[in-house]
Amino acid sequence: MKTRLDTEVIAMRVAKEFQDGDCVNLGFGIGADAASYIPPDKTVIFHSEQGILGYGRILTEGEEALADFNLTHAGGKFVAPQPGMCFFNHADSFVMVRGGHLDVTVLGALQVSEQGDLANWSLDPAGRLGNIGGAMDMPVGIKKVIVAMEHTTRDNRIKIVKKCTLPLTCPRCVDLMVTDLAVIEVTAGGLVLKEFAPGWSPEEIQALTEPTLILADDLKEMEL
Amino acid sequence: MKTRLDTEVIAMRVAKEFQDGDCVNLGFGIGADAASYIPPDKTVIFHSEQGILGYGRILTEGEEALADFNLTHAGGKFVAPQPGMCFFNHADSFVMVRGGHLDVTVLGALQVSEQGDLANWSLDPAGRLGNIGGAMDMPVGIKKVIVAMEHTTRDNRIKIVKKCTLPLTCPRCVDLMVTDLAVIEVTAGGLVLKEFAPGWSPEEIQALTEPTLILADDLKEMEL
Amino acid sequence: MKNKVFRTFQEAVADIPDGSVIMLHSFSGPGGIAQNLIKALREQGAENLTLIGCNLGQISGVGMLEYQESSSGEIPGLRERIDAPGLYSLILGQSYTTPAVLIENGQVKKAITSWAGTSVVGIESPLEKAVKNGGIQLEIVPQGTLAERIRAGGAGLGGFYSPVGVDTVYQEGREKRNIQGRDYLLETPLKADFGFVRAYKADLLGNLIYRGSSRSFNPLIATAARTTIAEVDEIVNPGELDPEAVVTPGIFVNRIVRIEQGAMK
Amino acid sequence: MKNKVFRTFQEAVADIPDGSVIMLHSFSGPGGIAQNLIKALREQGAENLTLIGCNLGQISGVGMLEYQESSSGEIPGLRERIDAPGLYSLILGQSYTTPAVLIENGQVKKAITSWAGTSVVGIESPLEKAVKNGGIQLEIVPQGTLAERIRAGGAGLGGFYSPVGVDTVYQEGREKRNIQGRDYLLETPLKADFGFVRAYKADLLGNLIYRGSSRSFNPLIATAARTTIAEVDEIVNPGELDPEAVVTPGIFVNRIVRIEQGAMK
Repeated sequence: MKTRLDTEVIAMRVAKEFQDGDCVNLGFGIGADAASYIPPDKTVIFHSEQGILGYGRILTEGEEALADFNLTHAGGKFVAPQPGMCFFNHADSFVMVRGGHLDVTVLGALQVSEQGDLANWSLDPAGRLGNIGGAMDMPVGIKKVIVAMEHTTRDNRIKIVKKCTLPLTCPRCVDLMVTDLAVIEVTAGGLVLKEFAPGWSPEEIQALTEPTLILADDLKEMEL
Repeated sequence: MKTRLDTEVIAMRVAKEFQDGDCVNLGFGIGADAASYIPPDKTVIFHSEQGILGYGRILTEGEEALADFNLTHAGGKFVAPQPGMCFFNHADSFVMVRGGHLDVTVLGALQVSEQGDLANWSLDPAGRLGNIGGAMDMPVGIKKVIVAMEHTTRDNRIKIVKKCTLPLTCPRCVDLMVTDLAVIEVTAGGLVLKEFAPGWSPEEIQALTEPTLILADDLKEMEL
Repeated sequence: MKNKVFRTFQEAVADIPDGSVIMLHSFSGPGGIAQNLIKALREQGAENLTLIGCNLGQISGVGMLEYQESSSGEIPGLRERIDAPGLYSLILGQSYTTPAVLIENGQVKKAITSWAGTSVVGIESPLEKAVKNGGIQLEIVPQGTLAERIRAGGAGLGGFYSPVGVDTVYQEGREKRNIQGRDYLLETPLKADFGFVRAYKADLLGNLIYRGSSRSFNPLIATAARTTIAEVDEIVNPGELDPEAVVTPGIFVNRIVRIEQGAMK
Repeated sequence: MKNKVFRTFQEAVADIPDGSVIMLHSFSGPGGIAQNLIKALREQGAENLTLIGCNLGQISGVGMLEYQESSSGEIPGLRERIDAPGLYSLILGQSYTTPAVLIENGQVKKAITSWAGTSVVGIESPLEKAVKNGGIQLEIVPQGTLAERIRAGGAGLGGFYSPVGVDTVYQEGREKRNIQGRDYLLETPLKADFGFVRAYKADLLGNLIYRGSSRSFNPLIATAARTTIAEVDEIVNPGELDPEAVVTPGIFVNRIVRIEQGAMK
């Protein structure tokens, strides 16, 4: 089987989308690691939904002495304090989210449709149980929605579909998908293949994608 | 003409209504002066709508050195800082008001009806222009509404009426009236005369009040 | 890091076009009013503005004197109260700038406020006069409802049900609805193109702290304006404000201007 | 001055009757959870409770091990991850109390939450198990909507329109309404009989400050509960907290209990 990009490389590619000064919510999953790949010439301000703006890097093994249970991000990992950070309550945190004040969110997905519909909160088609968390709030309010995911399920079923069969998290919200095979933009005209992983052809990616991909004029191999 | 109580005495009588630990919004007008008559064995916490809880006494002439333009109450007077006070924004301030977290408000009135309807924001029956301010918020949300006012207008027209002719601020909200002639409670059965000013008879007060007053079992002369 | 600091008030308001919706605070007294931004906007001259603010009728005592002299004549006793020594004249005698200067200057077509008058009974405000002359459209809103509508604007809500104003003339034109046995009115969110904010300190990221009773509407305005401009006493480096005490997170602030030392605060 | 300080957690929760609605915080990690009040309520034993909180499925890593051993068996790899040295086991290996203990103890009839599961995929939470067994009624709400509904409860609003969840299964049973071209769902306020709050310091008037990411739902809960009980690390005199930095004004807090030195925080 051909090599696909690992989650770290997906996170690196996602990080390239952040602009200087952007306020970004990473949720958890692959996207959360994008925080580690911000180039030094850019300031990106991270938001965590329980009420932090501007937290510092995620602590790594060996930094136990810095760990503070009052300074963890939404994914439950310890983060470092950073000059200029601030705290607020959970309602004010979602004033930022719902009110359109954040620039980018990076989410995982179970399915994404041709129209940018996102399904990522329940594997039960009827949506009983399931964990919504902040998944429905983020894509409604945040300006740019990036999905970071594996292109297909572990048992090789297609995730990028014409119409989602799993319960939707939010219709018509996804702007960009970064997968282990490709970078795909959601446009009014359809899905545009912008970049492909090294060693993969557009035809091979199309075969693992249900809707017809439009090839970008500047289609190229993914650069990091 | 017989002597009526002056505004200071009205304020003193209003202050007797405050219980230990009460949170009170005084607005401006006669009620504002009630803050000066809290007995030393009671702690009353004052709320000002632009976002202060627990401010200290109102500064008086000679205390110019203490005056701070960042520490004025809603009526625009300078107040003293007090240990335990805190500040918040205007929306959070009305979370307290509308959410039922304050115990008492003292308001002025143009008219009060037999049912406890309050009219205090506009002299124009059609309610064009006029200054609502916080007048409509307070009586809706605050547990006990005390009206502090002169019993009749300066040109001797009746203010306590069967039905208000001026635009309402809030229907069925007044609990107690403290006037320059009487203390009157609004009950489901009607207006109950609880206390009368020294030198005034219940009959004389009734003559200046449109609805029939019920005499309280323990009707007495006002004590301070 | 994006630079949010503007050197002058003139530069900070230069791009405000005619027809803009401006949110700005004014309440009793000068505290919390973005006086320098108001003055700069008066100079800049943008017209057909909609103003949203708590007490848009407010003018200072000295302002009242000046305004009355140029219009409806003398105010009995005001001059004496301003000139008298002591605390009361300290308040009333202050000459400070309020949104009224924009109204007097003919720049405003609509005002949304909870208080259209001055704080002194019998003294007509520039706003009341303009409304009577038909020059300005006025929407009066209860104070707490106004604050909550601005918050709702910043929060991306479509509206909310408030119990305030039910069964009064205020409910005319509003939807009334009974929810679990109580009546409420539907209130819509308010947003603005520009928000003028008066704070105490900003850091370079735009985080703001305020002082005492001057906080008021300012943090709400910051959330509901597309472009928020803050005038502050001091600008400090990130990390110099206590992260537990920041009131307005920097994400809500686009432009910062420092008030000159010695200027009216 | 009213005394708000209770000597023990037992006394602070003693009068909570069967059938009460309890609001309490839990999110990822132990920060901000009123663990001592939860334990006291478990001991007190009130039944038929309704719990309202962000992540009511949450259990600690050690809690997961214990819970799984007593029910559905082994969790592959969890024991190894907890026992491994380092940062990850510092989080996962903590043994802390969450609202789940009330669910396991059969005291809960209804849960309103945004997250019913544990934080580890494939590990069923006590809440999920109870829901599947038909023992608990579950209402799942998007996280920001849950926070806003609690705020609306505290604010005396009748409801609000939110754009979140439109055209998803979440909208079933909710009123959808188009306002100025955008669809919204009507959301109703949430209130509680008792609110459990975890704060850093309280003064004797009940003013509270928090620490970092542990603030979260706690200040909202304080506004929406008829009786708010706060557990804190320190109780200080009025005036010892910076009035500009108080997060929860004392008016919202009815009872305060100090956490014993050396207790799990």
